Amino acid sequence: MALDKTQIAQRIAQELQDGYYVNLGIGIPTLVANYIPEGMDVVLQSENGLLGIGPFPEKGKADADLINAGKQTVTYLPGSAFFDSSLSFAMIRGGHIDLTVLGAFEVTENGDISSWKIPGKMVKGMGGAMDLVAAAKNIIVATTHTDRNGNPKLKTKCDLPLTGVNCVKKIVSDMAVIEVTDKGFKLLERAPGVSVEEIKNATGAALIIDGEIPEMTF
Amino acid sequence: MALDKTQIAQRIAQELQDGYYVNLGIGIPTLVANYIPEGMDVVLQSENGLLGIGPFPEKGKADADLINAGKQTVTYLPGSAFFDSSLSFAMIRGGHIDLTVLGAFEVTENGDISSWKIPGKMVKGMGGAMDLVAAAKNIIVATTHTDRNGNPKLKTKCDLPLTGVNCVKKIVSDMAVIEVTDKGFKLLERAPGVSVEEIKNATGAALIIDGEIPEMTF
Amino acid sequence: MNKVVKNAAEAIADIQNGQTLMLGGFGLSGIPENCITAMVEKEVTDLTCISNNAGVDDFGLGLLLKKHQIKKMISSYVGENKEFERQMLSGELEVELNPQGTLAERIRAGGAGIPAFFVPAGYGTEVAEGKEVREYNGKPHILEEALVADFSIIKAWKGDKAGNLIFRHTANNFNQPMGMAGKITIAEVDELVEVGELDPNQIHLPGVFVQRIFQGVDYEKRIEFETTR
Amino acid sequence: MNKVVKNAAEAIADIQNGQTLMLGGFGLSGIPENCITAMVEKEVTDLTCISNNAGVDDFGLGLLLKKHQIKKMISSYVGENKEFERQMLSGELEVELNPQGTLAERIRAGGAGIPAFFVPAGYGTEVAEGKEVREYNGKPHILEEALVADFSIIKAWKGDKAGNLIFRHTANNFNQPMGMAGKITIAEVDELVEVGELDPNQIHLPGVFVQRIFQGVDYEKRIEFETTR
Repeated sequence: MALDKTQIAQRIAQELQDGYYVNLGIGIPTLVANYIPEGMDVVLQSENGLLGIGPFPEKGKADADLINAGKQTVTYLPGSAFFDSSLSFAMIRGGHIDLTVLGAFEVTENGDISSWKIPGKMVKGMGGAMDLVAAAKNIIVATTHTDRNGNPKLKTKCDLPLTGVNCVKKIVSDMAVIEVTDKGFKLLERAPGVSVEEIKNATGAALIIDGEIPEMTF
Repeated sequence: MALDKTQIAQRIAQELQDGYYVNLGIGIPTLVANYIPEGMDVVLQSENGLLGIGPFPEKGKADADLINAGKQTVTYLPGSAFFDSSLSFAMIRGGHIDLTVLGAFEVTENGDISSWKIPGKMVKGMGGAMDLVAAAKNIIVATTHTDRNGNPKLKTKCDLPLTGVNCVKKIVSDMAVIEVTDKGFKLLERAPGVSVEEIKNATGAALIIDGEIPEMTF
Repeated sequence: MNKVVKNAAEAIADIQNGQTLMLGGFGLSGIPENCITAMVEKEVTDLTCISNNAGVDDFGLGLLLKKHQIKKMISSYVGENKEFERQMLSGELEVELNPQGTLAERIRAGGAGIPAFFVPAGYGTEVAEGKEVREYNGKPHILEEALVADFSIIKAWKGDKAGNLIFRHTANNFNQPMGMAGKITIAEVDELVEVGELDPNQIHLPGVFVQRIFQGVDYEKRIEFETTR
Repeated sequence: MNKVVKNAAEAIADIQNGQTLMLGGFGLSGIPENCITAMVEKEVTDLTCISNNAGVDDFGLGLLLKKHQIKKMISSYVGENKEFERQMLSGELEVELNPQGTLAERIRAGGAGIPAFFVPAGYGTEVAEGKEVREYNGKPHILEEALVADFSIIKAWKGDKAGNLIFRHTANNFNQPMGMAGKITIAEVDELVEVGELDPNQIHLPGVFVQRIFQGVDYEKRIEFETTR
């Protein structure tokens, strides 16, 4: 059975390592914060100027001067630091962030990603996504395997305007964990109960399948 | 009679305006700080990271963490700010400093300046001088009119390696105040008792002399 | 050095139609509320506004948009404003979208006298169209140019009468770099203090960058998405 | 996140011969005294050192120069060191002199992922030789490239165990930008505190840039030119 959003987040949390500085995008990526393994030091960066995002505030304690990049009220933790937007992106562009997790409309087998614009329909802007994908050492996309109409989101070529090229390293979808290799998509893990055949059928590009593909564990 | 160093500094202080942010170089320029007119707000910048240089500390109160760009111990004033070297030169390069006063080996009639290197003899480095002359809105050179051997320091062309080109706006020497105009050196004022003829003879380029040249007043 | 003006109306009195403004803030956090209100009242128009976001329909820059005072926006994310979307799609409003980090750096560069610089962000996307590409460290980069403004209008937490500023939490965001990049920088602050009251080691933006300052009034500090545990 | 190492010897243990180091400080103010001493003891050699100055004959980087551990210096002003001058004139030491602001910006750019940028400083001088020139705003600018280092070795006032740093007075200088530009950044501090003791609004260099930190000992803090009233 395909994963739900929280399970996708849970699976991505397994990619975290002790000492990582991580930027989590809006949507599913934000949920990853809930599954940081106990005792593991992971610092969350918010590109509007905070290292060390804490949990959402208690009711009545929201502070208009303390928001995340999704404009939600947050808190900060001991050891946090605040800074301006230019230093924040110096951090990102300079490769000081270990991992970026973000959503996508489409991802290609060579690591291109489209995530910010649907011509004639959605014109919200790219925000920090282009900076993040161009510079983070490690980029994981959190997404459903197909769109609302059942069309593959993993493809040979993006149809929508690009956010970045040759940048996505891994995809964690509701159906599979897929690595983006020099030779294309490589299937690493299946969602529990989902077959390799089902994943193949839902993917719009070739899949490298090397031996037995294990089920994800949680 | 030619001015002494403190008189040169005193004359340059007349160029200050209320609200100016000023960078004073090492040597004579530093002395300008002693002649800021009473009641005039002038903030001194030190390119190693201080806005609002105060007087030298009292005996026994020198602080190794508080020096000026000449590496002398200083103090800071109410309203001062400390910052790092990259922000300091952002200030300078970005045109936020109103006036730079510095010394020179040579200045040319088109505003070129050499001040940092005597090949084979002195290799101290340019420090912040190239940044300052390339970016300050207004650059005044404080200098003796001739070198130790009596050779002119105001010339048609620098013989020594350049610090910057087309940048010096005014020269205050021990003999004269000279403006660098599109057409070359223009004599504005004479030191008390120094004749136009004496200034002409001590200058290695043509002088524009427009009417009666007044003596400096102090 | 006393840079204090009475209020927002005095601070913005000489802004002219057709000028370029930078306006600090991220979402509705750290926006110069007083100056925005004063500009609506002044009815200054044909503005080019550089601001990461465009406010919401009835707050922040949305107030200027509603009155058609903005000709062009340079932003990175404008998703929370329907009137903005309508004006953009109808062609009434010119919009230039920048990657957020590129926008922040173009602004800092404008203040720092760096006219152009290379960044990796946007390579291969429509942001790179018409821009010079050069490879560094084995990766293609695009050349981006600095931004400056006739007026930078920013919001700080504490400021002294010499213009030294301290920002609070994530309300800093674009305010600090924009403060460097205005020919005239106007700062409105929660708390205006005497010269000497701020610790010189804690100044985020030194006073040399700030030409006018005043203590703001009646801050609404609206929260866009109040999220609690 | 605990980045604490025991002392300078442990902090610099893996620096290899031939590597590139950035060393903070302006003159003798804010130099990483403990790490310099440890590098003299370790006898690591063939170093390329990026530092605004080169110390004096018997203190600061002068100690490494005396033992011929430095192959190349990238600096802006090296006037207070006779041994330096001797080695440079004799050709034993390679020296690249940069305008001070260009040096600071090249370092910040290295930390900020900006591989190259245009500046006005140095145009028309020997600094511009071989560099691309381009006109912006009616003034010629030259293209300068970023600097990075294998190790950045910096000195701060207070630091917490997560690597967040606060500098004191003019001892900040090059320490802050260099802290951004090291593949590994080592910070020695006057005072090491627990995580949570520093005000998050007052951090000059966030911990993400710092990999190792320790409380230094026996600071001499020598004054180069003690000047009093």
